Amino acid sequence: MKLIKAIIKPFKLEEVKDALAEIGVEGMTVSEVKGFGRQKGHTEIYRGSEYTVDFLPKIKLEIVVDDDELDKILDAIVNSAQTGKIGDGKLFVIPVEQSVRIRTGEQGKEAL
Amino acid sequence: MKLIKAIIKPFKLEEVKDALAEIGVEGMTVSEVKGFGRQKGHTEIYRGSEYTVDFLPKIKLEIVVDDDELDKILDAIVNSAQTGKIGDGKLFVIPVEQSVRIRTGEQGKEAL
Amino acid sequence: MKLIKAIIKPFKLEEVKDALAEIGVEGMTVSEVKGFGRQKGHTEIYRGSEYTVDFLPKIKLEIVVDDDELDKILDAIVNSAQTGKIGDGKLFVIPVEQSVRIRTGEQGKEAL
Amino acid sequence: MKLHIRKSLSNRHSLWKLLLLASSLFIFSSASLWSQDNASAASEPSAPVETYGSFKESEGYATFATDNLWILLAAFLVFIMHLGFATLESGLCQKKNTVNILFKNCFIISMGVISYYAIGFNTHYPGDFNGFFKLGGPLTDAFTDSVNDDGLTHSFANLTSEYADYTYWSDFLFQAMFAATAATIVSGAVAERVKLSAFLVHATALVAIGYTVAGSWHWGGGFLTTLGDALDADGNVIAAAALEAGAEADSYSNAFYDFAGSTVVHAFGGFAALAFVMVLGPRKGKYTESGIKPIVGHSMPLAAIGVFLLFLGWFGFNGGSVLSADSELISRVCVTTALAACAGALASMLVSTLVIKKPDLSMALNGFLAGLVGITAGADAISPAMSIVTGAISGAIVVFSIIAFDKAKIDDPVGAISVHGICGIWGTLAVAFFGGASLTGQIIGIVCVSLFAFVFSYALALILKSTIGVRVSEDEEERGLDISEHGQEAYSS
Amino acid sequence: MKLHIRKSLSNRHSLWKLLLLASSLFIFSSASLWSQDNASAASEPSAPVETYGSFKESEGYATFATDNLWILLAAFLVFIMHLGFATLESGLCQKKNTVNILFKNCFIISMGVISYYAIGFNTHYPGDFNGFFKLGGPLTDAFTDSVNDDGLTHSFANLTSEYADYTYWSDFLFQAMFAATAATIVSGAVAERVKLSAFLVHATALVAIGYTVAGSWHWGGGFLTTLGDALDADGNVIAAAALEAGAEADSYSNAFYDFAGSTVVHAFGGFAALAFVMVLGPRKGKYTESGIKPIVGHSMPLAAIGVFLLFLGWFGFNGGSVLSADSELISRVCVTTALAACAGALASMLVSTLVIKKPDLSMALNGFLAGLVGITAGADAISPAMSIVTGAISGAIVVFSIIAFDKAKIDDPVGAISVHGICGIWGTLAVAFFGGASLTGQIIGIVCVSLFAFVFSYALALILKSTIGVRVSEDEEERGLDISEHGQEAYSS
Amino acid sequence: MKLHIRKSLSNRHSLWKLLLLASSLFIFSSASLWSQDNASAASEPSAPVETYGSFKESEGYATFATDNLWILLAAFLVFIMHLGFATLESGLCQKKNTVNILFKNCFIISMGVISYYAIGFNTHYPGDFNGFFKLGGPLTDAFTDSVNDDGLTHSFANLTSEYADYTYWSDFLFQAMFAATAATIVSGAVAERVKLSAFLVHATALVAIGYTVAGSWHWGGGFLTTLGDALDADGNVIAAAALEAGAEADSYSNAFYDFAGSTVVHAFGGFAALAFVMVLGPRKGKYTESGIKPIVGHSMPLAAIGVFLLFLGWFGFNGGSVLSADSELISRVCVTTALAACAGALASMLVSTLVIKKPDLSMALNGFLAGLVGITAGADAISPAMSIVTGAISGAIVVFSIIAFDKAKIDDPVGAISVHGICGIWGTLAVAFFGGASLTGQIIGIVCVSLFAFVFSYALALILKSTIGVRVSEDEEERGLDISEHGQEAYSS
Ligand SMILES: Nc1ncnc2c1ncn2[C@@H]1O[C@H](COP(=O)(O)OP(=O)(O)O)[C@@H](O)[C@H]1O
Ligand SMILES: Nc1ncnc2c1ncn2[C@@H]1O[C@H](COP(=O)(O)OP(=O)(O)O)[C@@H](O)[C@H]1O
Ligand SMILES: Nc1ncnc2c1ncn2[C@@H]1O[C@H](COP(=O)(O)OP(=O)(O)O)[C@@H](O)[C@H]1O
Repeated sequence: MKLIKAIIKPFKLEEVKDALAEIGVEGMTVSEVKGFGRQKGHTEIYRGSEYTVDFLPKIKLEIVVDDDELDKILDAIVNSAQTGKIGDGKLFVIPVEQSVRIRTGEQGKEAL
Repeated sequence: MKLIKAIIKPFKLEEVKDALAEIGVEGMTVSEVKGFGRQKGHTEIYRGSEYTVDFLPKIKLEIVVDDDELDKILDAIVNSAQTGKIGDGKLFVIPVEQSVRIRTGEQGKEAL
Repeated sequence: MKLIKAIIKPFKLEEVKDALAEIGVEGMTVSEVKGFGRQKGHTEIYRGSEYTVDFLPKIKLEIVVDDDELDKILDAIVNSAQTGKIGDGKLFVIPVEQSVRIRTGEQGKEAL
Repeated sequence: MKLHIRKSLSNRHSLWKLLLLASSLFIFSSASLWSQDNASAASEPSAPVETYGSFKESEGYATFATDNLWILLAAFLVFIMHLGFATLESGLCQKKNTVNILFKNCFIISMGVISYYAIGFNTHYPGDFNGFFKLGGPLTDAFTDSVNDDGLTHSFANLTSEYADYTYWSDFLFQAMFAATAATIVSGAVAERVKLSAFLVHATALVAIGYTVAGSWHWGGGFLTTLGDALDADGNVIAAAALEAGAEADSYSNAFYDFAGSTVVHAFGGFAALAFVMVLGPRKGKYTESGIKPIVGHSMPLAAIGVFLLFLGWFGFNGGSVLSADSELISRVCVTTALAACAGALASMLVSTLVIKKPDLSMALNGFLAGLVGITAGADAISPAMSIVTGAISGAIVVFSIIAFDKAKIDDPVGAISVHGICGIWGTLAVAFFGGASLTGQIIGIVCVSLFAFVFSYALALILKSTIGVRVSEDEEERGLDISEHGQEAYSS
Repeated sequence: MKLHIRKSLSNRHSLWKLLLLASSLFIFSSASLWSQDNASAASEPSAPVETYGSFKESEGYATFATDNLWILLAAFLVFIMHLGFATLESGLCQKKNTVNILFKNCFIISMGVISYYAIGFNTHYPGDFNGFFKLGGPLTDAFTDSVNDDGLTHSFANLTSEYADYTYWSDFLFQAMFAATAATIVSGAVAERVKLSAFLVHATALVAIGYTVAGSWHWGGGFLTTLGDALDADGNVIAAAALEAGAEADSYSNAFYDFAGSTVVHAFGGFAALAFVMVLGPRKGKYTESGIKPIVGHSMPLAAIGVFLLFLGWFGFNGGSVLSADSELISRVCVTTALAACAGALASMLVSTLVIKKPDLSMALNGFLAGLVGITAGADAISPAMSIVTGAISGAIVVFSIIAFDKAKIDDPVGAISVHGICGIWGTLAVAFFGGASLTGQIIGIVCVSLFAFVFSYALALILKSTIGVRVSEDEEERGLDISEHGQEAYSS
Repeated sequence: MKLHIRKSLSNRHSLWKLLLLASSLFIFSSASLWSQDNASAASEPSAPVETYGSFKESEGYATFATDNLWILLAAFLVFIMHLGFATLESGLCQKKNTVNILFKNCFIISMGVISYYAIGFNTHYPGDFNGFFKLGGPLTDAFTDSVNDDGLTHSFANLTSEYADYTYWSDFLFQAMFAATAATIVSGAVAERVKLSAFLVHATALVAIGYTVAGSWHWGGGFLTTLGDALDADGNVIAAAALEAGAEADSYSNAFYDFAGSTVVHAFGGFAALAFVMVLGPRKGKYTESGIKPIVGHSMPLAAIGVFLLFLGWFGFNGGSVLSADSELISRVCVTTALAACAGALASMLVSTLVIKKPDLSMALNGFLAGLVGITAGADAISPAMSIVTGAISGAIVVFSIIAFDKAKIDDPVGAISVHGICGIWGTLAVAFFGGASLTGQIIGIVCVSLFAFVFSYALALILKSTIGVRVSEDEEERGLDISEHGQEAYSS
């Protein structure tokens, strides 16, 4: 099993979710994060003083998937999240050793 | 060392924390997330238009534990977080290669 | 590639970010989290009843780095995030198997 | 004193009994220690005017217009109290119940005004009743006739000083805004777990019937008004017939005195809230084996906005209860109101710092309200210096009361039972201590009104419980009433 | 009726035409079914006073002072509506556009007041014009002269009952606060995607020219005022000359009746908003192939604060439109205003529960406003009972209207077009149904004003679109106007 | 002009000196260019009335009642400014200090009113003093006696036009609400790092002693009042004895003119704030080596609510300072107030767009306040047209001033020093430029009051620093005062 961490642009969430649902992904966990990267932040101003906001709002998806499904899912995310403009985000794949469904205690693939 | 990522129902946080503290877990990191899974969201309505909220509020716990403690801790979480109703959440176990306590620079087990 | 998860004190974010930028880290993802650890929470009071707040506000940094850079970056974080007082936080290093830049589809090191 | 009885007399065919009551009242009020009648005396021209137009050209009109304007302004101020209640209650409750709280408050003010039109006003100020109960009908004749003031039937008396120091309409508006506050008090206490439908029914019955009936006992010429029997110099009750024949009273026994409603509005609301809370039970997770777990309010700025608006509105609540713009009375009433509120807040700050060891904002906020509720019964009768004492004691009481109710597992998210119920009682007693009222009279009034409110509300809540249910399910409570009852969230990004 | 025409007559050298108009108006108003002139009659002393000082010692001064005070208070109440609009609009929009919304609202009130000084007042109440159009100049002479009231040139008439029941200054302040509301209505409808610069230009032109020109048709003695031709007993129009010679009218044809501006302010604003929205297009992501995606407001407490403040302010909006503190009229107007608002809210709650199956808070909030807009045209002419009906119908209409506009892909984040435009029309018609006005007259008025507003706003928006542009870029819209237009965020930690 | 001196004269046994002062003042005020005394003249009946009852039936009562009502309403409006300050300050500070800010504001208004009762009023308007300093005692006799108005000792004069155009009580309430604003100004400037206990002591001393002493110089008959020596036609000072003997003054030298307190309230508060801030130092992290790091306010909607409420309240602040409901004066004062506020906002918007290159909301909000503070000294003396100029200049000044103080590392989270201090000075000078006051007189007044405020506050702060400490620890500042001082959070979920 793998954990896919996907950092995407906030307004793409709906689209990505739909794309994933379509190919059968049934679970994911989402958080609001701030990203720092090549996409530069902007200058804000407050009571006459300027300051730079380096961090931009992003959405982080965490999806644990079966190894077989990995590539399909990565593709789906890339396709649905891409705008081609800087700041589109990243995908990171991390090994998962075990997973448990709390409700039933089921483990492994069954738990996803 | 392993990183346990536990997705649980928000109102179970207190109970899980107490259960973990009881078996000697001394550290964890908590974030508010939104979950998408089998537990379906609900329909909301705003000014006459319906829309579906697919994401439900969940709590994500991240706990890095020594390998020996893993099972005990997984059990403790399952036991304290379980309601038996859909949406109880998941546990994912991920390998951790290194850990450092920033304050002291201690590494490995010592750092937890 | 490795994922560094760093839990730090909120007011250190700026410093850590600057330190990392200095040594060439070009991307990171930040989230607001609550930490539970040795640093004890505080007692609050509301309408005459006391209660303990166990969770303290922390910042979580997630940075995926090339293996070569790992130590340098860990050092930079430790140095910039350290106050020497309890609650300074932790670093966890987790293996990353794959990474993709959504915008271009680039993979691996190129994607960082 | 709310001499609304005047209306009843001039508008309706009154029976013997009422006439007697009225004449004794008249004498009573003339000699009253706290006579507030100068205003009306002065603005009631001796020669009857024939039309509204000629009234406007009469000497007394200028004062009448000012009086009437003030009553309207007071109505606006009491209206703004409803926003105060809505924001205070929202602020002190959890985020996930905010839509529900706002909805309830929107309902209360709109239902309150409409039901007061449909039934409340004539129940509150019944023309002829047994002193205990009369259900009124909707406002019709006099109220709507005068739309056309040239020709047609035109009850112009209602628009002139023959009716009161203000028009029938201003009277209605002020009293209607007033009435709706009773249900608002309950709203806060039952928040975060009450079923919307049950609350709406309860609130409607409480405002339309409960409050107006209890109010009629005191302000509508009911039995609490007659508590003040006329006594001769030897302390014997003077028979009604003798009074009629011109006998003059030397003093009055046990008169119940409640200027703007510490008991009639606030203790009423507070005890109705207590009853409903007792039927309803506490919020899930509040009282656990390991002690009281505070459920923290989600926005202190909202709560603070609420309290300041309530303070503002109270100038209308108390000041408007003078029922004229009499310079002496409204000025004094506004001063005692402000002094008591400020003293209440200071006392709460001090007591909470001493007792809880922290300067507690939510207690300071409640302290303002405690002081305000405390002075409401005697705002016109208690001296400025004593109004500071009254307010300060009220502000101290409220801290202990909130803690005590919490210990007793009576779960009241906003402290409404303490602020309105307990401080309402204290305020009513304070008129006996500092304002010269009869202690016996005050106690009789408090007991009658509070008990009635409690029983009425308890019975109603029980009926609701066994029919539509009064409480949302555990699951709904957990997800919050906003989603479970309204399918809406209060905040989004 | 806003008989501002009085001012024009006494202050300026009027031409024949205007005199005729005025005299017919005078007769009209004397016989008017809804005569509101008692106040002014009573307070206008027959003997001319020589100085302000002697006026103050004259008999009528006391009433004048009360009248004037009320108009000022009404101006304050209308002022507070601007805070109501600002918070309502903020609450019903997304977090990321909050700074922009607040900025727009700050601009509207300040530009509104200053432009009303610079051009609006004299456009709104022109001394002499063709009944359709006159662009006024800044207030000068009479307005500023009277600063020194001892010696020097002093147009003291403007400060006494020779001018009206209030001073020239109070008149200005009340009308200026009033005027700015028209642009505020538009602000909500175009929120979240309009370019700041374009909005500022549009709002300025709308308030300074559009609203004041349209307003002059009705309140400034323009052609809508003259719709009410005098008719003889057989229904024939009486010639102006005959009227002048003393002929008495039996009735009046097609008088357009709009007490405080259901059409002249609200429908005006609503249709100006509709036009701008049509040029602008909907917010990105609102209407998708898979249907309507609601864009949820970010703070219901803010929205609720807004609505309660608007309700409060409406007492000044309608009550102040009596243009005196006449006890009968202001009391009645405030009562019908409150009853309609409350009935509107109850109706919206009921209808939304039935139609949408949920008790929708945002609809309840709109229901209050619908009721208020609905009664605005006839607050003085519709009986209290019928004001409940008027308000309730308005509250029901608004729910269907909001849903219908959404279906038609007219994207109006706050429902301004429905609340002000549609309910404004309904309210104007209601005076025909329940208040005795001429249905024809009402329809003529509605059509003229709404059409003018629509065309004026549409043309303006088109011009802006082809010059500076009316809409922010997609990217800016996405990041929010706060950052893209102001470089500021509304909330931070 | 606040001719409170009248009270002192009629109520107390005045010494020679005061009589002289008073008579010169009387002449001065009769001939004054900006005479505001018409109201009182008209409402003061020549024949003395015997009882309050007979006063109510006298001719002047109707006007008196209106005047009194207005002063009360003005007090309510000034009260609501405290909510305005509380929300503005909260909005412009960080989330983690919100409870602390609200608590401070609750304390200020309650302590302000109670201390004004206990000591302030009689310090502010001392019956007999040396022109510089007299510490007053609590209000007693006249204030509380009149509770019983039939029989007993009853100082009814305080309730009639023999005292003023309003009752003693209204006077107290208005002035008390007014007084508390001085400390509120400081509150914002020292926010986010001041120790609660130190602030409470500082605020109490400032309101109870500092403000009232400085206020007595101008409004209590002190030396600033006497600046306006009577001059004969040749410009020589007329000796007091000659004046007494009936000599008439031709003009007055150097009279200090400050209508509602640009200097006496606002510059006072602003310079007291500056001193405290200098002792306190800037917030941690604000001024770093790499430049100024803005600490962003946590809620712009709260800030905007605050500013609109302050604008509203200012109608009472300035309008109430007329000290009667004189139609001419209150209308004009409200107009100049509104025009200056709106012009200030427009100017701030423009200047910040030009200078900072962004339409800055927080500057627009400060612009309203700048305009308001700017017109406060001359609201009755500056013409409407010039009030626009005054306000616009003020709105421009505030932008530069805020930026300049920031450059000077004077850390003022809400801009209070600029808004109240700098614009207060500007406003006072503006009366010389546009309202005919003596420039010398204005400068003397500004210097005396501002210097006194600065020194008083600085000394106090230093004492506090060396005793209980004025600043929280670094760690407490970081965690926020809400947790460290109150153990409470302002927001939760
Ligand atoms: N090395 C990294 N580790 C963790 N997150 C990263 C890293 N690099 C980028 N990100 C995240 O991805 C987001 C997009 O990256 P950015 O460099 O701005 O653009 P792009 O994805 O087009 O290369 C960043 O805002 C950040 O949240
Ligand atoms: N494959 C997954 N990857 C990441 N998180 C998941 C995954 N599946 C479920 N989750 C998380 O677990 C939560 C509960 O899952 P759900 O399917 O609703 O119920 P259950 O846990 O009872 O199977 C989801 O809300 C989501 O946050
Ligand atoms: N085992 C753990 N797993 C995950 N997060 C941890 C763990 N231990 C500590 N943390 C995080 O690190 C933070 C700091 O730890 P703490 O024990 O308080 O102090 P220190 O870092 O000085 O040892 C905690 O608040 C928590 O967020």
